[in-house]
Amino acid sequence: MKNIYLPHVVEIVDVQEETPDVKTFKLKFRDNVVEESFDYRPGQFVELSVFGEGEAPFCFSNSPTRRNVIECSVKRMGQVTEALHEMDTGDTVGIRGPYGNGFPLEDLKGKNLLFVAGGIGLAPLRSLINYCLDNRKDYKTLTIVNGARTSKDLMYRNEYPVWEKAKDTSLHLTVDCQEENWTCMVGVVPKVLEQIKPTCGNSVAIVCGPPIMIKFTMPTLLKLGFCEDAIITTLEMKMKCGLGQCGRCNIGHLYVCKDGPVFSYSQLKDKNFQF
Amino acid sequence: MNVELRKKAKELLKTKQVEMIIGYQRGPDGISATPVFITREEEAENLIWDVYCVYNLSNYLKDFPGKKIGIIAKECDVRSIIVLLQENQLKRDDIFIIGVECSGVIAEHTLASGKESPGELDFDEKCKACRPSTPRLYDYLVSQKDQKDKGVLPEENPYQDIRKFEAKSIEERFKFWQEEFSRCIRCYACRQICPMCYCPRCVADQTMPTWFSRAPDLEGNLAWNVIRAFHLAGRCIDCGECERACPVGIPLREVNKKIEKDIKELFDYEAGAGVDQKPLLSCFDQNDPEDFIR
Amino acid sequence: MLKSITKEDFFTRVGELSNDFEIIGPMELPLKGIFYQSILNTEDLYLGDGFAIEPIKKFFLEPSTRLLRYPWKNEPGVESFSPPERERIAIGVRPCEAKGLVLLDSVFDPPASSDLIPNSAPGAGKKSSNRAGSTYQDAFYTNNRKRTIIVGLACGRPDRCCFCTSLGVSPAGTTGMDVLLFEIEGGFAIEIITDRGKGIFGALGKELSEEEKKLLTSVNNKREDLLEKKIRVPESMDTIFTSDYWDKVSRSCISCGICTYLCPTCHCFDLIDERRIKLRCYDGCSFPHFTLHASGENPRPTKKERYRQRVFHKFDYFKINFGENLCVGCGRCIRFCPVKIDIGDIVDKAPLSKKR
Amino acid sequence: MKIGVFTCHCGTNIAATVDVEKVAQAAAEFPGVTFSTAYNYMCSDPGQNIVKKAIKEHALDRVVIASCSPSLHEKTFRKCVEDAGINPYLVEMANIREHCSWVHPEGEQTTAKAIELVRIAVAKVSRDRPLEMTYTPIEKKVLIIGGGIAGIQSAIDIAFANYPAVIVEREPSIGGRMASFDKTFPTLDCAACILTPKMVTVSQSEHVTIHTYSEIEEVTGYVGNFTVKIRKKPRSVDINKCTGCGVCYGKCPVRVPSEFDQGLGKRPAIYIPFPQAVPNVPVIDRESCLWFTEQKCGICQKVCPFGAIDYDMEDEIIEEKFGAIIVATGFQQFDYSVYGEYGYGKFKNVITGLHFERMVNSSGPTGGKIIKPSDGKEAREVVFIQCIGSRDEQKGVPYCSRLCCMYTAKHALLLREHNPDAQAYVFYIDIRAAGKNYEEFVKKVQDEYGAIYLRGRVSRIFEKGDKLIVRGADTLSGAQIEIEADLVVMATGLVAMPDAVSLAQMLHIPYDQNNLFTEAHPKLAPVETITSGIFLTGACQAPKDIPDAVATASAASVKALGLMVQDKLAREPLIARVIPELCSGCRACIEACPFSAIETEEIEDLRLRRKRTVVKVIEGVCTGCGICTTACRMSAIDLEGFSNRQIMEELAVL
Amino acid sequence: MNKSQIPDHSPQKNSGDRNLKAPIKDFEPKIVGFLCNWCSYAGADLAGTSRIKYPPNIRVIRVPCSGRVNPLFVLNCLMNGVDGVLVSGCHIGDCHYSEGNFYARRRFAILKRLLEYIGIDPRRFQMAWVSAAEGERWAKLVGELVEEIKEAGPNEHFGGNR
Repeated sequence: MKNIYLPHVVEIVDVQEETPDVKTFKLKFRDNVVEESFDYRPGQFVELSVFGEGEAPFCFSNSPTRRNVIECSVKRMGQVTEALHEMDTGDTVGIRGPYGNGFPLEDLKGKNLLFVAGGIGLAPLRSLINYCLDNRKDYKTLTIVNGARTSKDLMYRNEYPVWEKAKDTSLHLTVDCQEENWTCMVGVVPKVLEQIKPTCGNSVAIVCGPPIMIKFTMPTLLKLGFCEDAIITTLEMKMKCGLGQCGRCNIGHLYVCKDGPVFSYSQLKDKNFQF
Repeated sequence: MNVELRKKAKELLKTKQVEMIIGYQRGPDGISATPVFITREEEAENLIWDVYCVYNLSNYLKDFPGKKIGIIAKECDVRSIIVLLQENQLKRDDIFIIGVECSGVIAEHTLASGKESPGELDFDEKCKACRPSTPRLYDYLVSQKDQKDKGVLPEENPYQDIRKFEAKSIEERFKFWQEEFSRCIRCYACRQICPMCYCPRCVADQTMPTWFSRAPDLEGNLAWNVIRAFHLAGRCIDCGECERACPVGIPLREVNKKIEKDIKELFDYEAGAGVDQKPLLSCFDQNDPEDFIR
Repeated sequence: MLKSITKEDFFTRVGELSNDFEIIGPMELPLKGIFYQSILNTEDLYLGDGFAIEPIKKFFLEPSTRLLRYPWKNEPGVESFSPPERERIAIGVRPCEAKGLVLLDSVFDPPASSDLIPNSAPGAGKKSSNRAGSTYQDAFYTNNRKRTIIVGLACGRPDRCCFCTSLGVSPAGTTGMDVLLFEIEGGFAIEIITDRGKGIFGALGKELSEEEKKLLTSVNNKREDLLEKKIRVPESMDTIFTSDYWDKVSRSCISCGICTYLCPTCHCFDLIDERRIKLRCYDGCSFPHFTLHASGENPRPTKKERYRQRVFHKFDYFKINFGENLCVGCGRCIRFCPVKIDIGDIVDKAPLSKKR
Repeated sequence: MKIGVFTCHCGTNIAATVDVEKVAQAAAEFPGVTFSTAYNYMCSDPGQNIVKKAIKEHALDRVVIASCSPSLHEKTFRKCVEDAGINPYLVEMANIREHCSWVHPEGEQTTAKAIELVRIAVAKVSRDRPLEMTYTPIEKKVLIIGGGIAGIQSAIDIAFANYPAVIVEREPSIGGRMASFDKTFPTLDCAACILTPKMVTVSQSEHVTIHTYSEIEEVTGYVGNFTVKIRKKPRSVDINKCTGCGVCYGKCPVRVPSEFDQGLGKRPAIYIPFPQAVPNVPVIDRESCLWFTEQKCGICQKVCPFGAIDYDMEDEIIEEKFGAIIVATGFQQFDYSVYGEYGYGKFKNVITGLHFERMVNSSGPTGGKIIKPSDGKEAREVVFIQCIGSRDEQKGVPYCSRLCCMYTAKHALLLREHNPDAQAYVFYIDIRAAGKNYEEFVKKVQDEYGAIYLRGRVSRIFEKGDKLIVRGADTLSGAQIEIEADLVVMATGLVAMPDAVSLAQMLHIPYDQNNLFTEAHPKLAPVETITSGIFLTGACQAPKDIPDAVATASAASVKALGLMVQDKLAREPLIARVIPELCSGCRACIEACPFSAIETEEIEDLRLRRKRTVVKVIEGVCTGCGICTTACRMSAIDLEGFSNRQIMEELAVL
Repeated sequence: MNKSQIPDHSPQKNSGDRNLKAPIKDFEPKIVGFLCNWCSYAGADLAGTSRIKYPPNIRVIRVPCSGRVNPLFVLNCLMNGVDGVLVSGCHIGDCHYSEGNFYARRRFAILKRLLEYIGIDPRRFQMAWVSAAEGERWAKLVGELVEEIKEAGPNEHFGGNR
């Protein structure tokens, strides 16, 4: 029987510094056969391991539709992420996965999509946004609201011109406080949403960001007329195994690593955000 | 004396001198005593103090930072409170110590043998190294007039067993501890129940660096048990809770006592002597022994 | 199939089997208690009334399992440890523990899913499927299960912490057993349950006489009555999730790992990279760091949330996912809790309000 | 991670016993190593260029140099990699010369050890963190504790460089011991003549503030940022109003023994210690003043034309900030009453050297006459006994006080000068006259001034009539000697001030078993203390004569000025660092830190969702010893450059 | 067997052969020395500059002060099969940081007795004061240590697994 903990060996082929504490790693499989067979959906994640240091879960930040490599964005936080930040092109790491449910791509078809991202929360959404752009005919308007603490903390800045130019797509950038030379919006994400007033008809809002942002964005979206099933989010939780076994990431009876990380608001509301 | 205890507890709660009283109540088995946390006056009726009150409740003080807590404490528990005060883990003003005179508590594991009355039960080992006494620090003392003479007799030589063990050959000693530690399952009950183990993150749980193996193998277990005892040097007041909590019966007190004996011999240091005492390993004497140094 | 066998014959047979099998069984260490160990001399095998401190779980979901190694060389790489192959017989396993293994099977050895890469993830937004547990088979656990024959021992003297009957386990239950032994005068009555069991003990002993059978049945019928402790296990605990009750019952908890480590069904673990080896070690929901994020955030910051998680996992979540309680009533967590927290009592007395 | 390993042949120093190429090859296989090479002399310019080039070409981010002891070239290579754009703290050295090639014979074992040492260094470097120098601001003012010659000289030097200095002197006047001396050896300049101009200079300097009759109350802070509380004792005379006219002390009815004259003369209750005192403002001795003892008199207040007398003056505490502190607290005489056999206190005619200094001084209590205090008659036969208290482990101090030989010789000379009929006898153990013109001086005293030097100890002194019988041995002749002397002068040793220990504790500077302050290094840092920013001068560190005191004063001033001229103080970043999440606030580290470099702070604990006290390192003070790291049970305090992770990684590859 | 040749055991290797060590005859102990930077490390340097020969069994870990040596370092060494551990600092009174060796002395007095108590050969953990001037003493010390630990034999209880 296969050892489910055995990761695939991947090589770091590029490292992009997104923000002062976030780096995006582009990873390429050593084994061509694996490369061929490896498939994932936006919203899923991998357990990325630095050999000898440990593993940590990271979502795919690039779309499976444009995949030469696997991209993961990593914020410097603890032991594994610190070790990852020390790494450079040519170094090898391990990945196992993909894990989790991913975004309900089929359910989103034919809908107006509102993407609400805060900080590194843009990572899984970037995967989905680019997936939607590559399957443009399946989706209606795309509205992207991306907030960060400061302009320095905005992720994937080279994508913005592309998104802005894409058909029926709008991008709204916001930072928490006014800065010099900042021409886009100012204010926290819920405030900005109230200003933009995105359409709620035939729409799905996909929210990803820090817990505090999610907490305050949900009521705003409900107020804007989004129904509970039409708000989906991906959750962060301490995960070790990614297999629904190690027992720490559950919210009620659901395991974030296996039954999530993508949940609808109605699911979470039922669970009272029970940890 | 339970009457006096309850009366005082009610008074403290009523006058809002404390927000909570940590004490003992009769356990579900009707014999042993378990911790109880009392916030309302009427609950004070559950408070007891007798030979079954084995636990060192000072371990719970860290759970209520900033709150005014009343705590029922016997001499050994008071010494751990003193160490906690020394180490700035408590504010003296935040705690109200209801001292109880103690002449020994029973060995809890003997309850399992079906014996129940105090006469049949052995006194806990820790009490044999302690003189029946009044706590050295308290805000209110509940005296135990009626039970005074039933107390345990202190051993003449509290470190007799340690010395006996020291006299064994190195191989024998290793074999003994290898066997004992091999049973350790690393449940960390010894740590969690210890009032002195308040580190925000124990070295056993740290990963940057990993100090020793977290696997329950010989190396990991030996390192854990040695460092646990070492980190208690000059701090362990021999309340014996670690040994009592250990589910697999490792004689942890024998390690603690060894250090206790050594620091007494080497540095004339006794843990929990007073609030102003300096921590053993953060001070030194010019004339500390160094015969072991080449 | 029920047979009787003398103690002598039984131990002789075990001695023979030890040539081909590793024998695991309870062993009594004076003053320390009873421990499941690898048995080298059959005389060491303890088949009395006492219970082992640690459950048999430790031979299946080991306290630490070496999963991977990263060879120390310039080119980093990773290799898998292959699970050991030697076949084993675990003797003296109690019905509650065997049931515990069956419960663990649903986590670590679930019915094989078609593949490891879910092509059709359950759609968010839809009603999620009822079975939310793991669908991944763990090679190490599965292998340990496969290579081990379970020879159970019916309980004759449950203590005041035992409450298995409240959870549908019988002191003479056969769930998860290949063979079950009943102590009878002069030896054992031996019930062969599976073919594997038959393979090792099938040729042994003589048929039980009708009289003996009757006697055994009457003894077995009384076994359940020996249990003093009976608790009411609610269908769902959903309604008291936010109750103050959890704060109250968890106050004296010291956040140690005794209850989880000694539990035959608790299976939370940690993955640790240590000295270039990836280990899987026990972990427990009672530890404060269990859910601590690298960012410092902790969804279960106090004993209240942690103890509630333990109770809910056992008596609510697992039931939703797998239809059973994740508790077999073995009483270990009660017996060994240093502050005498009684999970049975807590579940029994839970102030369930009417369904919402 | 891309580690480069550079192995040095060091000519044949390493290559003779270690197969350097093999080491380089082995290193190439270590995890993280992407480049490994060997070169003849790595520390040479071409060698360093190899390192720099490899860093650029192979995009190395960490470097291991396998060569000699880090004490030799760690700095060299830090600079080298910094030039190539790598943080200088991402380099480690494997000492394969001193610890390997030089101490082991040629052979496989030695090469194997060299490989291991490189492996350890590679492991360590993999856990190095980039570090930056830290900078702390500097308060541009120097505190000088003690206004004796050393303190005065320091103040003058600092003022000369246009930096402010503050002298705190306990006595009512600056001047210290030297003010009470008559002449100085070996040149016989008049002490007052050379000291007074300095006192005037310092008092008139716009850069120097003098707090006399003041003491240090509390010192906190650290180099560049000391905060000092100074207690100004009540002088009872308003220093701003007083003109020093002297009317008050002329009229004061009280007479008490004068401290300045060693009790040989008397002074009033309101007095200036000596005529040249700076400031020339009297002070009221409240112990003897009738106003204070009996609430009567008040004459001085009545006669003062300027209304300067203020009986209600109280202690005043002032707080000032300083960038550096110079300790110049001087010495006291050894209290030789322990030598009962010499009869000090019992026999009026047994006096100390300082008594003699006052006596021989023409403006002193005897007007320059050397007399017997018992009857005021001139002394003719004078016995000098050296090594009183010095070199006596039983009753005194073990060290040599260094100047007693010289001042005794001076006294012998002055004796003859003041009274050509007088005869000096000197009992000595050894003559220690190591100093410019010192030996010559002693010789001159013996040859030209007829002082009789007797090598031996005095066993007993007793009175016989109005004479003192001094009984001793001349070990050179082996004869028992008895001298009928008029006067016996004890050459008392120099010992630490009685409150030296409490001052040291206040300043967090170490002191030795004799309570003398300990310098940072006896040879290479003789005026520094281990507490940076605090310097020593004069006899508080060890007995010193005037030239040495002045020399160390200037040295200490230069050290202090070295701090003053910097805008910010650059500090090595190899210091302790607290990980607040791990800290319990138990303060074991604070207790253990020899430098008081740790303090508490309150943080918001995200995990516990409440405020909590933890410790923090005062970067300017920490010296990087790492003692705190082991005092900490929870490893919440770590040491940059020798961090727990670095050391554990080193151990992991052993 | 050279233990430095890294944790490269095959995945199949189980704990059964963990005590497989070289016969004592050819036993070359591995000793770890924690040396304070200012005295002992400099003393060892002096032994080098003076070309005083001593056995190559010691691996030096440089630390700023003996007071920096965490007992966990010592335990880590012993648990990983290192045969001997030496902590060496300045003589009392010579500490560069004035007090570090006092703390070390106290700490390791306790640790040493504790390790002995649990059955670890006292020869395996030793402490010494070596000054910067004592190159010869350093060389002699290492020589003696190596001999003593050879007598004590390999530290076979631990580290076979790693």
